Amino acid sequence: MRDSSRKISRRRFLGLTAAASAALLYRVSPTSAQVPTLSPQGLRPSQTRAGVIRVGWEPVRRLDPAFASSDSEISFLTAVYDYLVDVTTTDAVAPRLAQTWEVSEDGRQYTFRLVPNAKFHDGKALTAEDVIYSFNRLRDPAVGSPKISLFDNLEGISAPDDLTVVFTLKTTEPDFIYSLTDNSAVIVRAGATNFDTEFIGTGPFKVERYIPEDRTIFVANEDYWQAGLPYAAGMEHRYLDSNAAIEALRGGELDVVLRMPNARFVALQNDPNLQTVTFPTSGHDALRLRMDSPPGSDPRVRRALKMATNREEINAFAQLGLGSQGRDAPIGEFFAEYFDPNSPLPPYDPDGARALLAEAGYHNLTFDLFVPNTGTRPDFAVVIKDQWAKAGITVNINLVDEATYYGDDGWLEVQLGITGWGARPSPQQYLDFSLKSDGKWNESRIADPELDALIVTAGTSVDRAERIAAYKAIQRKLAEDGPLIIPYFFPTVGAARKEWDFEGGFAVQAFPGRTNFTRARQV
Amino acid sequence: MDAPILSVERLTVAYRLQGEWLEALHDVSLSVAAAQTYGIVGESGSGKSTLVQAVMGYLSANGAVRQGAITFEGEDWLHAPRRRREQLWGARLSMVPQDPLSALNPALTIGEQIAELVMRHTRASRRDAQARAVEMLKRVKLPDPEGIARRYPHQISGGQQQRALIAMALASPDLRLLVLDEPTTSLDVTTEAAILDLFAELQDNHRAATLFVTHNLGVVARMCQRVAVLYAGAVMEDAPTETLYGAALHPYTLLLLRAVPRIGDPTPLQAIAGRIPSLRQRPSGCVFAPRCPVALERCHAHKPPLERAADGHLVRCHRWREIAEGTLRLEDESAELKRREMGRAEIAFFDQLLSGEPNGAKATVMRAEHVRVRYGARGILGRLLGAKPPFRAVDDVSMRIPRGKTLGLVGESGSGKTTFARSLIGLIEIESGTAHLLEMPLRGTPRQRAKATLKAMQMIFQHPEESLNPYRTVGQTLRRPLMTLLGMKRAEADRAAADLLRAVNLPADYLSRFPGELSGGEKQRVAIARAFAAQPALILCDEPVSSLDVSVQAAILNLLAQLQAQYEVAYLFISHDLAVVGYLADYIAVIYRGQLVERGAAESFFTPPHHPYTEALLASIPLPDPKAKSRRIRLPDDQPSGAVPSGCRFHPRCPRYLGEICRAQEPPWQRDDQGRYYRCHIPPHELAELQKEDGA
Amino acid sequence: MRATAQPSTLKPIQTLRLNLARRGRLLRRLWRDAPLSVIGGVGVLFFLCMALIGPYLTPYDPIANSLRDRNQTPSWAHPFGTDNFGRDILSRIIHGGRNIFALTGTATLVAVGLGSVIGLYVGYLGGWLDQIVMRLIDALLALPALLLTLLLLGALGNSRFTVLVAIVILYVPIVTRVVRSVVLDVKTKAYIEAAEIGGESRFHILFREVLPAVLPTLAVEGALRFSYAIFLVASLGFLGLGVARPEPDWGLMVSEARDWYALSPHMLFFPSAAIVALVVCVNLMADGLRRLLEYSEVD
Amino acid sequence: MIAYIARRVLFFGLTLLLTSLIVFAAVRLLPGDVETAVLGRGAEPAARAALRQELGLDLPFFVQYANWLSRFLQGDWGNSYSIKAPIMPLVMERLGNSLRLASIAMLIAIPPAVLLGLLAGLNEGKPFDTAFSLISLVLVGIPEFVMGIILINVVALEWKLLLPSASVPPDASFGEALPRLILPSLTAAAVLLAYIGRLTRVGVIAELRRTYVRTAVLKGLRWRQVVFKHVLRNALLPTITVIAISIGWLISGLVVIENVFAYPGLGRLMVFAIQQRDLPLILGGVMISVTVFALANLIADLLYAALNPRIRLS
Repeated sequence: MRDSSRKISRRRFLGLTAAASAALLYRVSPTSAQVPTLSPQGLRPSQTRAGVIRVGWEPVRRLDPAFASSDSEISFLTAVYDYLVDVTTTDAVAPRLAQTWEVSEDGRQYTFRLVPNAKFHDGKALTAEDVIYSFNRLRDPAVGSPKISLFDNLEGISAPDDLTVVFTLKTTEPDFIYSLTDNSAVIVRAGATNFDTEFIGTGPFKVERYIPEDRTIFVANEDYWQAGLPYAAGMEHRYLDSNAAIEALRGGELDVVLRMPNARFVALQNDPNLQTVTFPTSGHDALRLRMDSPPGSDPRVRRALKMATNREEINAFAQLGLGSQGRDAPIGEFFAEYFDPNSPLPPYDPDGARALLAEAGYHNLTFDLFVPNTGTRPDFAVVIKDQWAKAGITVNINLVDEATYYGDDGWLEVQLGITGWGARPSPQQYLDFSLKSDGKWNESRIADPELDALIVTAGTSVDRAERIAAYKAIQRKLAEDGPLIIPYFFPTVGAARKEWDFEGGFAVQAFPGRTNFTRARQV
Repeated sequence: MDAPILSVERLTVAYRLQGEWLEALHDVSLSVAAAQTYGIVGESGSGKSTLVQAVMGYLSANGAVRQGAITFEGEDWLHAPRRRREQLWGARLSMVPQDPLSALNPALTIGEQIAELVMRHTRASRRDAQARAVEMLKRVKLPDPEGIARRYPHQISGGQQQRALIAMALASPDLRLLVLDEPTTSLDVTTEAAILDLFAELQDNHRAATLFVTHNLGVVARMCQRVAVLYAGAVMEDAPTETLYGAALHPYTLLLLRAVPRIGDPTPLQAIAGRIPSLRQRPSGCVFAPRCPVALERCHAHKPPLERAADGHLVRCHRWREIAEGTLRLEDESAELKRREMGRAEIAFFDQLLSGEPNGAKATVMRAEHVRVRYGARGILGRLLGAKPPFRAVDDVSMRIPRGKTLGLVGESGSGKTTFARSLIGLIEIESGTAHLLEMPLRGTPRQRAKATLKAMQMIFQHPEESLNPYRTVGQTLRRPLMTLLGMKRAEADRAAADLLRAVNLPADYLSRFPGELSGGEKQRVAIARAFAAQPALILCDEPVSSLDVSVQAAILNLLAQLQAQYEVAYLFISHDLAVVGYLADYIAVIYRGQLVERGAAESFFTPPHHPYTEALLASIPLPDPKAKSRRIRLPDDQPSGAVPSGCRFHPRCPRYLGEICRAQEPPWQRDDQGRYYRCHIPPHELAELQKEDGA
Repeated sequence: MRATAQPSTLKPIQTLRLNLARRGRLLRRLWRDAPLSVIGGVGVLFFLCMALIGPYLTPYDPIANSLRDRNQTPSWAHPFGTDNFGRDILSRIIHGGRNIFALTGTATLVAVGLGSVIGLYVGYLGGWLDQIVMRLIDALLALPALLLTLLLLGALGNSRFTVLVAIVILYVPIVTRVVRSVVLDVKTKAYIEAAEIGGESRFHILFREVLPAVLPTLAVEGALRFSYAIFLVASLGFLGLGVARPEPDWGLMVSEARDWYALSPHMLFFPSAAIVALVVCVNLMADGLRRLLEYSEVD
Repeated sequence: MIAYIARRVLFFGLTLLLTSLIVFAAVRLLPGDVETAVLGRGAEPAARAALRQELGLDLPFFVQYANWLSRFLQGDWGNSYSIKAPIMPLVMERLGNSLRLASIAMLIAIPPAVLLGLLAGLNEGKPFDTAFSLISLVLVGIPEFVMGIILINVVALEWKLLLPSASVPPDASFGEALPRLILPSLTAAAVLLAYIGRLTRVGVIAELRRTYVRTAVLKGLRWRQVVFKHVLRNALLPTITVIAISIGWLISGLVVIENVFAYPGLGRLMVFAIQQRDLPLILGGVMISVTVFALANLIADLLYAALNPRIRLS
C-alpha cells in the first residue's frame, strides 16, 4: 500500500507518516541513543557472545538504502551497515565510521577522518571511495532516491586520501551535518548495486538469511571494527503486525518491540516480565488554519481557537499521556536548549474564546476539519471537536484516507486540517518548509516578514546564542496568534523482555529503526 | 394341522404421525403352519407392509403395537428382546424384500452378503460360508454361481438380484418362517413367473411356513393354500384359496375379483368407486362401507366383527349371510361397454404396416415407417463428457393407427415401447425413418412442431405422482392446454376445465385442489382430462394403469374406453400387461428389444400359435384362478443391458431355439391362418404343433 | 404405505398460499422437532428488526465520540460499554448490523436471483451450453473464496460495492449448481414433458412449472449463502478491507478492539459475540427451512 | 472406469486453464502501474518503455496470457516486484508452510469429526446428537479471527500453555515447529471439525434409511456389524468428497488465520501481494493454491471411484 502513490516519497522525505496499516504509527527521523562513544583505540576485551535477540518489526519491502524508509527497513540497515556520523538523544552529532571531523572557517567544508580498521563483511577494508560512492548514489537522479534533495546544497565530495572525505557546500548550512545522519546515509561498498539481495556492509551484524515477509536472521560480525561488539551472538528480525508482535513479546516469542499503538504499550507497562521506556521526540501533529482567508485571517480568531483548546486533555486522550506537552510551536522539550516552556500561550478559557469570537464578529463558527485516518490524528480531531463545541464552534470531522489527504496537495488547500510531522534532528526544517512565507509547504499561508527574518537567522547564523534567541522569539510569536495548534509531541516507546540487559539502560531512538542492539546482553 | 409356526392374534398397530396415533392395522389375526403358504392380498394402504414389519419384529421407529400378540414357534415374539431377535433373524425366520437392488448393499459382493449371514448363525469358517453361499446361488438356479458370488449387485440383472436375495433368505438350514414381501412386484412377467416357480419348487424341500404378501390376485391364486384379504388395515375375508376365488362372501373380495382383467375375456371390468381411505380418514364403521355398493346404515355405524362363515372361512361383513344365500347380488354399475367388432378392412388396415394405397390415408391418424431411435452419444468427446454408450432402443418399427381405434403395444421393460411413443411425440428425436400424424410429419422437439401437430397428439404418463405438477392446482393444470393449444380466454378455459373434470367423473371443486390432495386414481383422471383437453386425434397411453391398484385400474380402463367411444380418439396403448392390453386394444403388437415380433387383431390374438416370446409372455401371466394350470414355458433371466444379439434378437432366451439360423439371420414376418403376423424362422403350422403339445 | 397426502404435508411453497392455520401447524411441528431452528429464525428476525428500527431507538450516534465516557465497561447507560472513542458499542453493533444486512442481504439476493435464472436455463436446456457453463463454474469454484475477493478488491478498488460484487461472483456459481441439480431432477418429471407437448413457452415451463420445485431448495441455499456472506464480510472487515474507519463494521470493530484487549476486553467481546450469534442464528434458520422442506417430502 | 478417469483428468486440466485465464484477467484489471512498482519512482520514460517492452505489457491480452502461461508452465514465474526475488521458490516455501498448517489441522479435525458425526448420526434425535448439532453449529459460526484471538489470549497468554505466535524458525524440526503450529491448526480445525462432522452425520443418517440396512439387520447381524460393515462403507464415501471440498475452505480460512497468527504461509503472502499490487506474485500464489485445490478434488474423485464398486466396475 505504501508505494501506491508517488506523493508518498515526498512525505517520507518530510518524515510525515506514510503508514496505512493500523499497526504502523509514526515514522520519525534520526536522533540517537547509543552510538559508540568510545575512542577508536580504547577497545574493550572481546568477550563471549551469547543469545539471539529477537526483535519484532512490520515487514520490510525495500532494503536499498536509497529507498528504505520504514523502521524495519532502517533497522535492517542499522544492523548491516554503519553511518558516517550518528546523532545522540541530546541532539549532538556523534562519531561512527568518521572518528573525527572539522568544519572550515566559512562553514562550507566538512572534513571527516574514517576509522582505520573498518572492514566490509566480504573482507574488503573501508575506504573514502566507499563513502563517496554511498553519498553520490543518494544524489544520483538516475537512482531516483527520494532523499536526493537532502543534498541540494552539496557541491561535491572528494577524498584527499583513503581515510579522509571532504564534503563541500554551495552555501553555509550549520545543520548540514544532520543530513549526513539521515536514515538512508549508510556507507555501502563502492560499486554495490543490488541491495535487495546482497547485504554487504561494515555493520555489527551479518545477514545469514533473509526470508521475505517472515524474518531476517543476523549473526554477529566477528571482526566488527568496534571490537567486542555486538554482545549478542545473533539477532533476528521477525516481520509481523503489531498485534501479533505484542502477543509474541508477552508470550516470550520476541525480546523487543519498539513500535506499537499507545493502548498496547500502556497495557504492557504493567507486565512483570517486561522493561518499557518512552522517549519524547520532535514528531508532532499540527492543527493548522489558513491565514489567507477569513476567519483565519483575523488574529482574534486564531487566538480564540487557542483559548478554546485544552492541550493537556488532548495529550492525555490521544497520546494517553505518553507524549510531551506541545505549545503550538514545532519546537518542543526534545530540543531542550531551544524550547521555551513559558511562551505566552493564552490560558484555556472557552467562554473567553466565545467572547473574543463574538468581538471578531463570528457567532457559531463552523469548520470542516480534514484529518488523515492514521495514527492518533483522529483522536486529536475528536477532542478538538469536543472542546471547541464549548466555545460555540462547530467542527465537522472529515476522516480521509492518508493517501487522499496528501494526494494532489489537497492537504495544502484545506482550510482547517491536521498534518502529521515526523521527528527531525533540528527544528529548522519545520520552519523553513511550513512557516516561511515562501516555505515549500506553507500550509497555513502565513506571511510574516518578521517571522521569516527570525527563521533565516535561526537557520544560518553561526552564533549559537543568536540562534537560540531566534527560536524562542519564533515560539513566542506562534504562541500568541500563530496559525498552529500543536498539543503534543509523539513519544517513541519500546518494550523488551527482562532477559535482556541493555548497557546504559534500555533506550529507543526517536526513529525506533535507528536503535541498534550492539550493547544488548543476555542475562 | 400341527401347531402353527407363526400366529398373530388381534394385532393392532399404529403409527405416530405429527403427534397423533393413526391405526395402520386393526384387529388382525392369522396363523401359518409349517409348509403352508399363506397369502396376504391387499391394495396400497391396506397395511400389508406394516403387517410384514410387525411379523418380522422390526416396526419402524414411529410405529407401535397397540394390542394383540405375535407368537413365533410358541414363544412370545412380540416382546422378545433385541438379542433374541438377532438370534432368530436370518436363522429361523427370514424375508425376501420387494425391490432387490435397493435391498442389497451396493458396496459388498453378493457372495459376501450371503456368507456373512451364514457365518453369523452357523459356526462356519469364512471359506465354508463362501462355499455355502455359492451352493445357495446354485440352488436358486443362477447360472455361474461362483461368478455371481464375486459380483456386485449392480452387475447383475433384477431377476438375478432377486434370486440372490432368495438364496440369502434360504441360506439358513433351520429356517422356520419365510416372509415374502411383494417379491416379484418389481420384476417383468417372465422373470416373475420364473421366480414363482422357484418358490414353489423350493417350498417342497425347505418346508418352512411361508407368508406371501402381494397385491397381485393372480400370484396368490397360484402360490397360496390360504389367503387373507386385507383392506384399510383390517382383514375382510380369510379363506382357503379355492373358496375365496370360488365362493367369496365379502363384497370387496367379489368386486376385486371382477376388477381384474383376464386374458381373452372381453366382459367389462367392474370398477370399485371411491378411493382407499388414508390413515387419517378411516371410517368409524366398516372400513369398506364408503365404497361398498350394498352398504347399509349399520355398515357405516358399526365395525362388523370377523365371523366364521364356514370351517376355516372368516369374513368381516354385516351382510355376508345374504351374499351366501344369494339373496344379495352385487349389481354391475360400470358403464355398459360392448366391444366394437373390427371389420376385415380395419384389420387389413392395421396389418398393412406401410400404407400402400392412398385411400388408407384419410382413415390414418398416425403412421410410422422404419422408425429407429438411439440413446446415448457416439463420439469420443461425448463419452468424455459423460454420455452413455450408444444403444438403439427402437429398431425399424412401422405401424399405422386408424381413427378411433386402439393399438396395444406390449413389451417388457427395456423393450423400447415407451421410447417409441416418446419419439413420436418429440421427447426423443427419431434417428431415422418417418412418422406422420394426420399426414403432418412428426419431426423435431415439441417446441419445433406446429400447434396443430401438438394439438392432435397428447400423452398419458405412467406415474400419476409425476404427471401433475405438485405446485399447480388441478385448475391451473387443465387450463393451460386449453389456453395455449385452443387459444381460449382464461374464463372460458376455466369453464371448459370444469367440464373436463366432469367428463372424467371428478367433481368440479377439484379445480382448486393441489395434486397432493388427490389419490393416485384421481391424479390419473386429471392427467387423462388434460390429455383430452385439446381434443386430440391420438393419445399415447404409456402404462397409464400399471402403477394403480386393481380396483382403481379398472375404473381408469373403463373411463378410457368410454371416452374413446365418445370422442372417437385413437390410442396407442402401451403396457407390459397382456391382459390389460387385451382388454382395451383392437389390435395388438408385441415388441422385443426394439422390434415388433408379433401383431394381430385383439379378438383372435390369444389363441396359438404365437411367437415364442409371446408364448412365454402368455404362459408367464399368473391367472387369478387357482384352478387354472399355468403352462410351463420359462425364459432364462435377461442379462443386464446386454448388446443387441445378432440374427433373431430373441434367440439367446428362446425356448424354441432352432440353431445357427436363429443366430445368423433376422427372421421374416410370417402370417398364420388366423391372419396374425409374427417374426420367427419356424413356419406357422410347426409352431402351432409345438405349442399345442405344451398346451395339452 | 402410500397414505394419500394431507394438507399438512404439502410443500412449503403451497402452504404460503394456504391458510395460517396450516402454516401454524407446520411451525408447531417444527417447534416440536427442532425448537432451536425456530429460535434461530426468531433470532434472525430480531437482528433484522434491530437493523431496521434499532438505529432509531439508540440514543447514541455510532460515529460521534464522547471523550468523557471512553473505554467504559458495560453499564445501564451503555449496555455493551463504550470504545476508545467513547462511542456506544451497542449502537455501533446495531448500525453495523444494518450495514451487514444491507450488504450481504442484497448480495445474497442478487446472487440467488442470477444463480437461479442461469441454473434454470442451463439445467433445462442442457447440451453444450450446459457443459461450457459448468466448466466455467468449476473454474470459478476452484478459486478459494477469500482469495477471489481479495483479488477483486485489488482490481475494482477497496469499497463496499466491490465486496458486494465479489459476493455475487462467489455465490452465483454455487447457486447455479444447486438450482441446476434440482432442475435436472425435475425436468425428467412427466409434468414437465406434459407441458412441453402442451406447447408451453420455455418461459412458462421454466418459471411456472420448474421454478416452484426449486424454490424450497433455493430458500435453504439462500439462507446458507447469507450466513457465509456475513462470515466473509466480517473476515474482510477484520482484514480492514471493504470498509473504512470510523464506519461501524463488526469485523473492523473486532480488529480495532484487538489493540484494547488488555485494557477493555468488552470492546472485543461484543462485536465478536454479535457476529457469532447472527451467523449461528442464520444457520439454525437454514436448518429449520430444510426441515420444513423435508416435511413436505415425507409420504 | 477408464472413461471416468479420463473425464476427471480432462476436467481438471480444463478447470485449471479457465481459472488461470480468469485470474490473469482479474490481475490485469488491477490499477497502479507496473513500471513504478518495478523501477520505483522517478524512472525515466525511456526506462519505463523498455520495461513495458520487456514485460510485454503492450501486447494484446491473449498474447500476454499465452506468453505468461507458457513461461509459467516452464516454471519461470518471473520476479516479484515488491520483494525483489524470484517468485517460484518464495511461493513454494510459503505453500509448504501453509500445507504443513493445513495438514496438521486436518489431522486434528478429521478423525474426531468422522467419529462424532457417525455417533451423532447413529443416535439421531438423541441428546448426544442434539448436543453435537448445536455445538458444531456454533463452531461453524465462529469466524477464524475471533477463534484465533480467543485462543491466543486465553490459551497462550493467560494459561501460558502454548506459544502465541506461529512464526516458525526456517529450518526448525517438526518437533520445534509443532508447539507453534498447534494454536493456528486448532483454529482451522475447529470449523473443519464441525463442517465435516455435520456432513458425515447427514451421510450416516441417509444411509441408515436405505433398505439394505434393513436386510442386514434382518440377517440377524449384530448392530455393530451392521454399522461398521454395511453403513460406514457407504456413508464414508461422500465424506471423501467433503474433505476435498473443505480443503478449498481451508485455503480461504488460512488467509485469515495466518494473518492473525503472523504465520508465514501462502495466505499471508497473498494478502501482501494484493496490497502491493504485485502482479506476478499474485498470479503465482493464486494459481498454485488453485492447483492444490483442484488437485485435491481430482484425487478425491479418483479415490471415490476406486472405493466405489459402482464406478470402479463400470
